[in-house]
Amino acid sequence: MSTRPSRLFHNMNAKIASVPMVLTAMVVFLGGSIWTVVYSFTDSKLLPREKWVGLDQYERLWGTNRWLVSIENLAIYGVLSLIFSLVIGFVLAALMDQKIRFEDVFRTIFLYPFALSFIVTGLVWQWLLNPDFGVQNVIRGIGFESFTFDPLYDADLAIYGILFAGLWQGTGLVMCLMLAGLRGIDEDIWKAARVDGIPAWKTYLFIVIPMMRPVFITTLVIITAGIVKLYDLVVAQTGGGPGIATEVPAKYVYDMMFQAQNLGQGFAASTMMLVSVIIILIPWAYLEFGGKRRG
Amino acid sequence: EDLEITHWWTSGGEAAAVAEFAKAFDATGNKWVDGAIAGSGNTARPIMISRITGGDPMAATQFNHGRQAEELVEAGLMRPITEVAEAEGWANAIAAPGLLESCTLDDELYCVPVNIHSWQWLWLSNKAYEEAGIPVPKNWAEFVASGPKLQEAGKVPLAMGKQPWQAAGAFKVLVLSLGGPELYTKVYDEKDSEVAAGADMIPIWQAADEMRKLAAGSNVQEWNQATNLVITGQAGGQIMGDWAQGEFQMANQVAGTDYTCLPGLGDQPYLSTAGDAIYFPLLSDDAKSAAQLELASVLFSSEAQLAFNAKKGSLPVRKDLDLAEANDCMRQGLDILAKGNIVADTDQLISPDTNTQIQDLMIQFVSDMNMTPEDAQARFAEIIADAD
Amino acid sequence: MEPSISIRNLDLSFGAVSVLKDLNLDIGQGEFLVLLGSSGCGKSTLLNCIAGLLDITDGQIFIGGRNVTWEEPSKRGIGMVFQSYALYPQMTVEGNLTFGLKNAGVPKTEIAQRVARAAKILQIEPLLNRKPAALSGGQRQRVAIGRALVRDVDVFLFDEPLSNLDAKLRADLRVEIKQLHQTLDNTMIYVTHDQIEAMTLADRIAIMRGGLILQLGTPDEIYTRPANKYVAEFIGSPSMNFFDGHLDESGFTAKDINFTVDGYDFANGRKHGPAWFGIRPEHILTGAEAETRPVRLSGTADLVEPLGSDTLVRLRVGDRLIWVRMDGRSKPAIGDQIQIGFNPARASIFDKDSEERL
Amino acid sequence: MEPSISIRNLDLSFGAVSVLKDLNLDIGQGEFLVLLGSSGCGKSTLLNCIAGLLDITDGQIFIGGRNVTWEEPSKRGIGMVFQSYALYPQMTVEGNLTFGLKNAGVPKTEIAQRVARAAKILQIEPLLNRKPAALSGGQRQRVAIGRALVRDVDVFLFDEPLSNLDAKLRADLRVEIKQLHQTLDNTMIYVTHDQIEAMTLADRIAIMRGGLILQLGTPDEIYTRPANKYVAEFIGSPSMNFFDGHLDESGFTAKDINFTVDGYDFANGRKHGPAWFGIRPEHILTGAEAETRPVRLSGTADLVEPLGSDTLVRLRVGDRLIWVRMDGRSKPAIGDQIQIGFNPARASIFDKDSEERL
Amino acid sequence: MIYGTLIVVALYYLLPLYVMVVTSLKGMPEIRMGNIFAPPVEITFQPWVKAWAEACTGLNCDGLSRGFWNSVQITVPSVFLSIAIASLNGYALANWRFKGANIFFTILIIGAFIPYQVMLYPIVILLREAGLYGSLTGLIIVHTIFGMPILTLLFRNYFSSVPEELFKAARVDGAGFWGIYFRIMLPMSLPIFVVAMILQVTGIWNDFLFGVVYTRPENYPMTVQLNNIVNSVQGVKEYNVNMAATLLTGLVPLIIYFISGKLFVRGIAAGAVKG
Ligand SMILES: Nc1ncnc2c1ncn2[C@@H]1O[C@H](COP(=O)(O)OP(=O)(O)OP(=O)(O)O)[C@@H](O)[C@H]1O
Ligand SMILES: Nc1ncnc2c1ncn2[C@@H]1O[C@H](COP(=O)(O)OP(=O)(O)OP(=O)(O)O)[C@@H](O)[C@H]1O
Ligand SMILES: [Mg+2]
Ligand SMILES: [Mg+2]
Repeated sequence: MSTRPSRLFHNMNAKIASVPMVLTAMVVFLGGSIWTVVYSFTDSKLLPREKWVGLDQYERLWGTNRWLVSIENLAIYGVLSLIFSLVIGFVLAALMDQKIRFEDVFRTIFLYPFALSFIVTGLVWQWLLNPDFGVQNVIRGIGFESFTFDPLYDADLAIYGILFAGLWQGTGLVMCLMLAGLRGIDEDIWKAARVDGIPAWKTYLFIVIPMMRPVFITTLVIITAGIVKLYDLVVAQTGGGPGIATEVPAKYVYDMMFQAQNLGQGFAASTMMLVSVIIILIPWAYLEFGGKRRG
Repeated sequence: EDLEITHWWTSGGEAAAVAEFAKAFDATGNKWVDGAIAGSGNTARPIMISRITGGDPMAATQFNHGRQAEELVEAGLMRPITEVAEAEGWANAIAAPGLLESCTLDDELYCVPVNIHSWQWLWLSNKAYEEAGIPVPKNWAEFVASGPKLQEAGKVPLAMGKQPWQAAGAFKVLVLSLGGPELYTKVYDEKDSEVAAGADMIPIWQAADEMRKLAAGSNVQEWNQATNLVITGQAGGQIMGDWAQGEFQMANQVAGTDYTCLPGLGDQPYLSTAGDAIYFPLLSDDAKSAAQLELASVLFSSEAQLAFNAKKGSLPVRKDLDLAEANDCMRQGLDILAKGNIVADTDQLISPDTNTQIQDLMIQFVSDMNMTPEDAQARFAEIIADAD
Repeated sequence: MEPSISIRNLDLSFGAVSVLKDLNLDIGQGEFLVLLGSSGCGKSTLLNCIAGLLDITDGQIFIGGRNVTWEEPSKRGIGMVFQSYALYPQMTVEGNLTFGLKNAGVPKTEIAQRVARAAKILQIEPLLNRKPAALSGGQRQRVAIGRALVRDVDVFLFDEPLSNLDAKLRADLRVEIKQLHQTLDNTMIYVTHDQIEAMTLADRIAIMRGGLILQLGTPDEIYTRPANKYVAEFIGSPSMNFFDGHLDESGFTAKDINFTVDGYDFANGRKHGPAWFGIRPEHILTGAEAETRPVRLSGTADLVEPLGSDTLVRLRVGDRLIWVRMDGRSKPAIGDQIQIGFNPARASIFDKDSEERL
Repeated sequence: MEPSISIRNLDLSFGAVSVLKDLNLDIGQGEFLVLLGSSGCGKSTLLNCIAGLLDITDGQIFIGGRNVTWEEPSKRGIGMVFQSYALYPQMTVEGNLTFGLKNAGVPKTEIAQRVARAAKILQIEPLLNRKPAALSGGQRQRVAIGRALVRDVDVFLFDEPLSNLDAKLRADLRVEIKQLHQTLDNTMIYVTHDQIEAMTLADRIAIMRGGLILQLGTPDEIYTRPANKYVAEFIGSPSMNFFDGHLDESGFTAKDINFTVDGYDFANGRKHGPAWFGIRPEHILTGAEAETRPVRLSGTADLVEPLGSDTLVRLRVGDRLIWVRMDGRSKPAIGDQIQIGFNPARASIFDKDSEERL
Repeated sequence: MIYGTLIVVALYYLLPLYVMVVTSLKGMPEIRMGNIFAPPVEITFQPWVKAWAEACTGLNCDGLSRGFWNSVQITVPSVFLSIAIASLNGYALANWRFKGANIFFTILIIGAFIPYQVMLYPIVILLREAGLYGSLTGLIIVHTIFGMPILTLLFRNYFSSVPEELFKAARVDGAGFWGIYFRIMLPMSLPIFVVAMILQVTGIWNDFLFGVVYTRPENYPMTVQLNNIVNSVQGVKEYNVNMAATLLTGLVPLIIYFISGKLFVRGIAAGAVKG
């Protein structure tokens, strides 16, 4: 073959193998999102229909208390869950990395909640936090009559009750990711730091953590994707209550679409979620995948 | 033929009632394939709608009687059953004409109403009042007055589940039972926001304020858990539709002896007629289509109606039945129906969208003591103004 | 003079595996000691024990006369340079140099002084604000040394600091390290498995094998009077040529060959018995010069490796292969008949059983 | 004779970065060509282009007279050995050897024959059922060569096949590769940045820099007559010594020193003007021998590197540093005054501006 | 000190499991009276029997057992297909970069952040148009689609960490796209496949929404029964039955975790997190 082969057939097999990915990306994710955005400008109720209403759905969305509460909840949950799962996950991983015995046992214990669905997690924690049966009752039972611990029944605390369960379920995975990252750090770095007389905590904080950037990024993607989708846990644990104290955007979307039978409103809310995700992600995606090539 | 019927009747009384339908339908030589999905209509409805719009419909499905399926019918995804209704003369047998009307679009009948539910009931626990040492109240005012005593006895005066629809339901009971049918019609049917914002509604909101205070200690989610508090005497009473009676029956409680019911909260004896209806998605299979008609016929038949509603605690949709077994509470309900003191339920008057907005408002009002009745009323009036 | 570092009866095991066994070593003030040995012989382990990075199983370690056996690494007065450099990747060069000092609470002005001095010595002043990722291999190496330098300590420990670099750079930096030692005059322990580095840098070399020190001596001693066959073979490239044979009054007999060993300086008086006779390639002369040597043989060129400066030739002598180092201008062809000669005085003879030098 | 490999006007860019620029190269049948150059000069890139592992930007590649520019790697009749060996970790040695043949649909008996032959040549018969993880570095290296060998191709490509091994093993395997070439007699292209390897293995060496071939010639040519200052400096360790000065009728003048260049073989007739005068350390003689040379200087020893076989000495001559290679037995002390002498005929002189050989 | 901390934290993680197990072994009266942390006075397996074989949803009173095989039937092919496709994607992205591949990949990653609920409708339409709605195939495809972003990310990172020379060697040996994938990459990648398998088994086995929306009742997974058991309250919540049902449902992923936990960390360490 002396002529340059056509660009199109170059890597043909790779392209064929990528068809499912391309279809998923273009048709499902991109197509589905565009469809959603388009129909967010309609007055669709139970079924999608092309009755254009401009920005009405968005006006209503931003005038709805429940949506605002949902956003606020997601922000609280998201920020705290990110911080705590990273911190707890990292601390656990650091402890596990001390060449301890029974590492397998501990790791399995920290990881097993991840095997359980959010529905199950929600259910168990709903029960543990139920003032009539759970922790509060038990502690009152042993004599502390005035002990109060009923986060799920206190509108101000309920979202933290959900956070509690979410962390229980998710930190194990974060720990595993962090542990893998720690294992990837060159031993010599530790030795150098010891020779320099740097205390362990400082070594972690100023040297090891900055070196684990890629691990943190992967972890961040996984945690954040989970946070944005937060739904099952809330439904199983509080159903959005008490009142609307634990409503979250995904639930708003779902309820609007299927309970209120106001697809247009649901789509508008989805679009807002999508837009915020993209705003957060595009710069990062560009840096991670667009700019650099493997050498 | 095997027909798959999806529904969300999964609580104890409900499941027993469905079994009666299944038995009756199986007797025709067909088979009832049960597609129960628990967790109330909010879980089940998206599944049903998805399947119908996705092109894989079930043979029949429950929806609340009202506007929930309106668009599916308009989109031509449902089949009419007019021929059965006409052949069997349903129009003459129906207890309240409104029930069939809301199943009708362009002169075609699309659903079989299977029961009549009314929301306006206050269920009281005789045991709780006995233990608190006070007589069982006869109306809302007495009930409110009895609150402190019950609390002293370590009971929750009013049991109320923490789900939005329960709060919204209780509120509309207050509107009809304390405000009367005119106010109810102005607000929910005519969607008159001035009335909703006006002086007539102020006492209702004050009652709602009292209601939330009485309900403050009930830490349950599900309506039937709340009912259970009443059954066990842990709570004084519960505002809940007549389906609650199914739970009392399951617990072998006797109306009048173990529990007391106050239709219209004991004040205004008006009931709203809502209920469940069965719709029939359009199927391509002819044999199944034929069986759908058989099913419709069975659902409306006198025997099935009697058996189903006895178990479910609701009222049958036929007026030509002999309710010999009806208990005290059912009789009271029947009497009111017979007097024609009925109004259409909000499900038929307002869209699910508006309904959801009201639910959001009410659940917030109930759980957030900082929200004043005035604020709530203002927001309520806004929703009514925008309602469709 | 008091030794700078003393190691007494050092034992170290990883679980059941004993890596260092009853090891003793004294290193003088300002000495440059190289630990040389093949992979896995325990060089890094020994260095880590000295640095305090491994907890020893038994024995004692003194640095500057102080028993530091259970001291923290940072308190031992040592600086260490690692094979992978172990620079802190997210800090600038300056950050790398100062991190330890800041942590030890050294005053700012003092830090600035020390960094300036180290940067000057290592000529890395223009790099102070770069991150390690933006440095070449040689520059990173220098920064790693700088990090030890600013600590102002008496003892420097190097663990194969040049082995990740390419040949050219390795040669240059070798010279720099040598000069650094001459400038600073502090004690240095240097681990390597490259004998050129060992030979050129060391005041003394310790050849290790299986956790033991086989020979400790100056490069010259080790090169010319290896204590045993392992050392003799390990040092020198191409390796020493060995004849397997027997030593008696007549001299050395290996199958068909027999030659005198007169002039050989026996370690403990002349011995007889089975022995290895070893002679280095560069001690074998060829051509006219060969004629002047006590022992003369002849062989055919079997492989020729011209290095430019020298030419290595492998000769077939009977069934033996013998490497010879010739002048860079000699270019024998394969198959050429070549006369060789050597002086047994420059050979090394080892006992066949103990492999110890005779 | 038709060349085995011809490269015509090869261009290769990664995006905007042009790595190979209009490169032409002919490699003869059975020739051993070494690509030598410092890191990042494009050696691997060129090899990958020949192998078909990189799509070239422009130009043509012929192997065995056939235009293979757009051929699949497996269809080019080449075998390749990688720096990290790239053995398939989950296959046995035999699996590694036969993978390519099975892919090509070679009959079973034929495969068995070829594997047996390769295993015999490389002496890896006892290893055939082991997995790569159970092999030593040298053995892995041999298996990697075996994988190219069984392909029964005319051209072997090696990308720094020895650079992951330690010095000792490297020397041994170098010899083996040389012998393999003598046995098989097929064309080999060998990438390295180790000049010892290049000098000993190559029939011809191509010195690369920044994607260009600076000089292509036999090791001897490159060593004795480097085409430019870069090559002169790159080849040889320690590097060639350079005097910065001026060439005129009287000879070469560098500040305070002046000496004759009579006997120097100018490339294109004698030239005058600013120039570099370069002389290799091993061409500088010392002591009594120095006296016999046309040019004589004197300096003080500044750094001494005893290598055992030789001793490298850095002398300070005025403000210049000059490396000299002395006999292994000479052990000058630092500060010793040393007489040196050399013959300008063995020097290399380069134009100051173009740095080309004069 | 380290062990102390670890043990305290471990207790926190174990507490819910302990409560679940203990509760599932108690009778209802005991639950109503007592303390949730107290061990059962009288151990009864009735809740387990009921959860597995007797609990009712609507008319069907055969507990979780009816959903178990459905779950297996859904999970096995879904896990298989989603891993197969995602690993191919990762492989194509890491080793055969073609123009535009990274754009698709970026979209895919953003897709990981889209709440499932948002996609419910478009997918109903897509499946309807493809004629797959309601079939097991449709559900398997849905699982494959939603597993794709994270799995592709993991595989891409993993395959990127495989030395490029290995890939080149195989090309010289005449192996093509598929040959390299099946003969070289797959056998080398056990750890990452274990990671992917664990993630997918957990996700798909625990899925409720897709299982119920995109299939018919005869194919409903176990979680639908679980939801029904847990959510259809008959008067008092039967906590013991709920807990038994919960444990039974979680058993399969739990077992997989216990078996392959070690490989999990190894797999992640082997490259899944090297961004
Ligand atoms: N943490 C450890 N656990 C068990 N054995 C170990 C450990 N570290 C090292 N070893 C063993 O101790 C021996 C000496 O190792 P060491 O690293 O000191 O060798 P080395 O001489 O530095 O080799 P190299 O030249 O390859 O760096 C080796 O056999 C090694 O396998
Ligand atoms: N995929 C790539 N994308 C961009 N630039 C590249 C890529 N691969 C190599 N280069 C650049 O091409 C140049 C030549 O690289 P090459 O790998 O051929 O060097 P080399 O001579 O083999 O070096 P070494 O001795 O370090 O292996 C280098 O500057 C390198 O940065
Ligand atoms: Mg080492
Ligand atoms: Mg290279």
